[in-house]
Amino acid sequence: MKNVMGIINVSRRDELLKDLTSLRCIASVPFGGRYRLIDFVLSGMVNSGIYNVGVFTLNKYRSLMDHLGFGKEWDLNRKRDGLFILPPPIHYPFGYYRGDLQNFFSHIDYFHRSTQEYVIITGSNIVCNINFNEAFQAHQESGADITVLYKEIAEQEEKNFEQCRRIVTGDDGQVLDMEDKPGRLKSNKVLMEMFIMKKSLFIEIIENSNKMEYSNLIRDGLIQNVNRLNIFGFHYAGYLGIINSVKNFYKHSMDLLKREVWQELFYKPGLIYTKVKDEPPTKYLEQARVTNSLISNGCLIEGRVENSILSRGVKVHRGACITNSIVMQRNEIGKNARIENTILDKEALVSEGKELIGTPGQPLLMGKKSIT
Amino acid sequence: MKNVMGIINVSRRDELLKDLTSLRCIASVPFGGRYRLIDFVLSGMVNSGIYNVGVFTLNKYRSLMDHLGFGKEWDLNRKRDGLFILPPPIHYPFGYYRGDLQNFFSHIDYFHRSTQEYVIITGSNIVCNINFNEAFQAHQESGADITVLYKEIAEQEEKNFEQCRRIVTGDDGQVLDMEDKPGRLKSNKVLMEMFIMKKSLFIEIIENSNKMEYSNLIRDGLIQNVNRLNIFGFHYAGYLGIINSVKNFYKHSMDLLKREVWQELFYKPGLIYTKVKDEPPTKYLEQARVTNSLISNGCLIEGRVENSILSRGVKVHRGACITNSIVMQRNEIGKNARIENTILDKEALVSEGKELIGTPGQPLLMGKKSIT
Amino acid sequence: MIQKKCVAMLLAGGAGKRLGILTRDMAKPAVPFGGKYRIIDFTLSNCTNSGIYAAGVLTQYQPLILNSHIGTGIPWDLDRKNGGVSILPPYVQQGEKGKWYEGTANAIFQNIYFIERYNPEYVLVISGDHIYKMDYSLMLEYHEEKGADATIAVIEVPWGEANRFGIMNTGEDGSIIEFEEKPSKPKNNLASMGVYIFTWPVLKKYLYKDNDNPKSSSDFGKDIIPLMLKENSRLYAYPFRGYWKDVGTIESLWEANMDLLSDQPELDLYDRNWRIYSVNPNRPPHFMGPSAHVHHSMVNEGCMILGTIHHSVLFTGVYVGEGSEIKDSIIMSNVKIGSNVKIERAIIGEGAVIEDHCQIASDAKNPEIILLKGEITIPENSIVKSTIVSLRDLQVNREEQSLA
Amino acid sequence: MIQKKCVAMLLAGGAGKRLGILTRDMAKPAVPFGGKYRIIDFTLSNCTNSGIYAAGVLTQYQPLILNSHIGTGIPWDLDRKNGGVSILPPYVQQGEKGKWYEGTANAIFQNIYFIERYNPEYVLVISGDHIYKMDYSLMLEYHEEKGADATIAVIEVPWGEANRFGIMNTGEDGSIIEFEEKPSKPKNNLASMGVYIFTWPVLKKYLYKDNDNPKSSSDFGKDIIPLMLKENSRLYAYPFRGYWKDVGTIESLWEANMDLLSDQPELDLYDRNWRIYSVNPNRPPHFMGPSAHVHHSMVNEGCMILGTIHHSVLFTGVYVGEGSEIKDSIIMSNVKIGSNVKIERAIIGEGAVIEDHCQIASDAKNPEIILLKGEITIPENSIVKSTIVSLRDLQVNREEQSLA
Repeated sequence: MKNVMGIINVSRRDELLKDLTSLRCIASVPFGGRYRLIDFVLSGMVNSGIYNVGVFTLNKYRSLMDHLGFGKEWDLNRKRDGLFILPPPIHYPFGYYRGDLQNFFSHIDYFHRSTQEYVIITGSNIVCNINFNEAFQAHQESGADITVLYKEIAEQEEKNFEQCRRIVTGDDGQVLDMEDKPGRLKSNKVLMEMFIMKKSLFIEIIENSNKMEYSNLIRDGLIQNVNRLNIFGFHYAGYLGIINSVKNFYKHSMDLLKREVWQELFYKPGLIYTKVKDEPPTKYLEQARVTNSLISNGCLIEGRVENSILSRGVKVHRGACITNSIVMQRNEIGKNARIENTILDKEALVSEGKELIGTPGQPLLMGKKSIT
Repeated sequence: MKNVMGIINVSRRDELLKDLTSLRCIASVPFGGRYRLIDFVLSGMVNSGIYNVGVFTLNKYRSLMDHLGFGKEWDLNRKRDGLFILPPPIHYPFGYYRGDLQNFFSHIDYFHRSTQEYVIITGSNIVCNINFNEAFQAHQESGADITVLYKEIAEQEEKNFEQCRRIVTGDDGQVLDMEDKPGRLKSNKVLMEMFIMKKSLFIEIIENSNKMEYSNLIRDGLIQNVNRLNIFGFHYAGYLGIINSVKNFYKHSMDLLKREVWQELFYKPGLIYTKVKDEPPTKYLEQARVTNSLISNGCLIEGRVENSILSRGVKVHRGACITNSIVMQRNEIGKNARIENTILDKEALVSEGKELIGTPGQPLLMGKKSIT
Repeated sequence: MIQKKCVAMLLAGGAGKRLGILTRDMAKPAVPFGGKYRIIDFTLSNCTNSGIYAAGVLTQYQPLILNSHIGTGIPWDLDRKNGGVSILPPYVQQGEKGKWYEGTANAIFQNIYFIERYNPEYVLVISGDHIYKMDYSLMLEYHEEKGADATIAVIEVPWGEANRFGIMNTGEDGSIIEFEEKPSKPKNNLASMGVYIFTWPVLKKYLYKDNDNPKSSSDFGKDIIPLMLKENSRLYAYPFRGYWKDVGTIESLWEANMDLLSDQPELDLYDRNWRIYSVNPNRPPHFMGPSAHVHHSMVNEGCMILGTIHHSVLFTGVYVGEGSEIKDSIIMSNVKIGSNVKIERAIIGEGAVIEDHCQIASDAKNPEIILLKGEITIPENSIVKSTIVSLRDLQVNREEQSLA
Repeated sequence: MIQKKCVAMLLAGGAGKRLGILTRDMAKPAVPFGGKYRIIDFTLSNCTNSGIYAAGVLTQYQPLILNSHIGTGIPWDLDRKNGGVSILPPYVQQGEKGKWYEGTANAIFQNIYFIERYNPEYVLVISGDHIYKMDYSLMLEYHEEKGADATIAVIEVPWGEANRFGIMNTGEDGSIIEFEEKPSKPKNNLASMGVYIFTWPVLKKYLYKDNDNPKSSSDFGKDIIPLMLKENSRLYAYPFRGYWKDVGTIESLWEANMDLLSDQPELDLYDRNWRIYSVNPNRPPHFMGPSAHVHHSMVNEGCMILGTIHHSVLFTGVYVGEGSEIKDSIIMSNVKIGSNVKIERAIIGEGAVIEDHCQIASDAKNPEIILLKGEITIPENSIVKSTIVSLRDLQVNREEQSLA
């Protein structure tokens, strides 16, 4: 895959995750205990042998920059190619932002300068462990102009993909229809927002759109071209989450507590990399009682944890009880506190005896650094 | 100086440098062949033993980020403390930006979190080679609330400091008056925009200003407090340039061609660090004729260069003649071209036989990637 | 090279023979410890936490793992433009044959040129194979206050054990009057921790003296310190309070791991102001299965636990199957333990595979710690009662059982 | 450890005796070259430019400068999560005495375990002390196409000089029929460049064979290749065109530097597609004074030139005073040259100081390259006509003059 460059397009629709994205962009939302959402597609690219990755950001990207650094953890701290974080070059005139194609256009130099012949463009909120080699090979063999990745979902999964675009493909794999807003197409094929094409075609789409004042890659670059270009679908069979609501954030998080999901998503076909921290192993004290949970390093656990995910450095004091919850970094849960169906953002403090109770359908979301 | 944190405040007044700052902030304007303006104060801090430096930026800071990286060249790639680049956290509501104190306020956490007791705040466009130890010692001995650094300039230097604020000090060193806009005070004491104070006082100024809707550190934080606080001046005796016009950019650049300025500014008391590039040594071919010039690495010189500064990777073809000019990175000067009193921004191409002629008082400024 | 006030020299060449197979492929300072660390992480972290940013690590025995662990010192923030950490293997000089390091003092002697590059006032000499947290900058202050030629850190040991240590007999002002190596009748219970600060010109003089003495074993404890005492150098003892352990034997290594598991351990790994740094593996949070039961234990990333863990230390990526019980044990990285396995008082080497229904526990009458070689597979239903160094041992073990 | 197709092993233990004082404190691959580089930069850059990201550097002789130069390989982009560059000094194994590397093949033999970690198909064996730019990936393709056991890169040398090299006699398909070390009557002019690609299992077999032979000198050229030929292994010659130089003597080192100075040198350092990487010093642009006159020369950062430089290479931070003339010389880092000094056909070592009015040039009748030790001060008005290794030599030199 030396001949492919990766583009991660950090979506602006971050209002979807409410408080989780009030101070950060969607790409840097914590997920799975120690990761950020972007880690999954980024590690997939690196594991596929892609060594030139551009991350296009728009706003609230400080925590993302801090997380990615110079790409050392992904082995992308390279002299040639490597990792590029590409924020809008100049602030847009008074909030006038037309869409992702405009942002690509403002960095068109980056595409010209890169030596790779192909691009893979993906979103930043896609939870999966993917090796792109198979899709890339399919792209080359089909002779398609564009290959889009999709997943056929089972009926019981529909709820997790409510906000996702659907596509219709023909028997030969050709994409016949693609919806702009979810709801029009009755299809179980979910568009993953991962596209493979020649860099020259991608540049053409960007430059044309700029001339026409079009602005959105999927709507104006792809959907409008469904009949003009040869667009093929490639079916991705692995575990998939597209995080675009607090509800499906919670659901996909809870999926990690299925042993087979944990084993697939974090290990196969490659490892998921993330920024490391100097945390010691987690320590279980006398009274600890932890079952069916995912526990990151640096925790000190004296209480009960059940069906929950703990990020790094969480303290659970004696008698505290955490069930069906997601507890992010450096939270401290006081004695005898009770946390149920709750998402606790970073560095919150829950005092002794306090109760935070949500419902499985409507988990309680507590903001960063909240004190209760 | 372990007990001091450094703050570099990247000014927004970048219109002053015209085309040189059309795509970059003032801190990352190339200077002295291979440096950027910020290198001088940043290296000064590091050479003084300051290991926690925050760079507050506002816009057009991509090239600055790229230049600073994680601070490796300044030995600031540290696990604790180190280099922090602090852009505005959220885009200001439709361009409403009130001043630097607002930006400091939005990162007030950074100040609280830092363990140092003192701060040194400086601008980013100050060319000097300074060790802050002496000023810091003076600050502690005087018992001042704030120490401001200034320089007494000779009459013939006046032209280079036209845009700079002046101060008046008493015999004991106390600052009696400080002007907001240049012109009011008849004094040869130029304010360097370098301040030392306790971090607690700095936080107080920031927080008060926020309450009062004040916005500018010098105007609202210092000048308004000249009578309330104990402000002392510390005289800096070394070479100084405050770059705030194309004219004085040119003049201070030309100063580097004085041997004693070169020796002081780049070597004493410490080295100036910058991002390194993998350029070979410069090669002088048969026809080269280079006098009184500053030549960076990676140049290939076949022509004549006189009283000029060449950045890295410049090619000077046979018969070309460069006089009294500043030629930035990766320019190519075609055969028999003539460049006089000109500032050529990066990656420009001057074709064979072309002439670019400015005057010493009004140097010609050619933009980045221009082709002539 | 900019002058450094104090340079640290870490002795990391030890073969650690008494650690048996644990040190077959790596030097003692590289032996894994505490679920995530290697032993040398403690001294390296002490250096950086004490503000000592110039260090030489003297290697000789099986250095590959140590070298790749240390690299340029990034995990310990010791990648510095000036100073940082340098690995110092033995080498060949012009016109000479190569010389291996013949003793601790000889190792320093051969690297005088390295120390001189920093032109330091003081040199800190420490062993890379002790477990403790210590602020060397306080000891350095003490050394300067006393105007000492050498300062030796000492720790109070139980009187009954004093005969196992190098004991310092001190005057009221802390000056060392006498040094006795493993005295049969100790006059004092202040044991040397093997942490020395020397005033560099003085040490240099004694290194040359020692080198000129063909009978010397060139050891700090046996030769340099006694000689300095004899010649009335100013030697002081610096009293240290806190946790300190030489993990030179299987038993002490096991004990030191177990020490971490009490609710309030003397050695606190969770203090954010004195972090122990190490290379961080990139593995997912560990997974506690529905039937997991873990207490009094430390568990690192990437583990999947379906069984019961009591009072044990689990390194990265360990799998423990259902119905298995692990007690008082140390399980190193990437060990796979099947279902219904019992392990007690054992150290299981990296990458070992223990199939279902195995029992690894020594007889009550013979309570040695069982050591299991890494990268070995113990087949189903095996009963292991003593240390397994190779698959042949397993055979022997099994035959003994069938005979019994 | 992820599998690597090809691992590079750089032999960097050479003492480089014929380079005299230049290699007193550093191994030959660490000798400065070309105004900015060290010799090993060329092979390390070749590796990274050829896409070979796993390399071992075998060191033994005076490795400190080499080690701190290479670090974790950041300048060559060889700091990799998997692979990257590892420095491999000799070491002690459990229960054994330490063994120094006894020959090039023995050095590889002692590091078989290192190579096996990558489980490679091929191993590239190269010397860290040759100057050339070569795409090893093309040679690897050739090796695979031929299905060779070993491929040796060869370069055409003038027939008259063929007797100074190891000469390959090849068949029409490039297969090697015969190898002659310095043949008195060469049948061919294809000289071995000391660049080998081996199919790893085959090499491993021969390394063991060689190790079992107590009479072997364990050298690739003298032992391994002849043995493979004898046993009918598939050996091929890979023809290389371009610049290649073994800088084993003062003369060849000087020549290789001078080769860079022609207007169109065979070895192009300015090609952005095949960069030679090195550690970058952080020094200001060099300063050409009003009276400077420089041509046919290379000058690095931090220099201040007030005199005349003709056909010379100046490293970092050199000062040349007014009225001085430097010709056909190599001036290493931080040399200070006063006013009205004349230097011709000389190599001036790092940090030397040459005071005003000195003359450093050999007699016309005796045109050897003068070598001047680093960190030495040549007093005013000295006349130096031959190599100066110590201040005593200078004395002798002066006495000779006064006698003359």
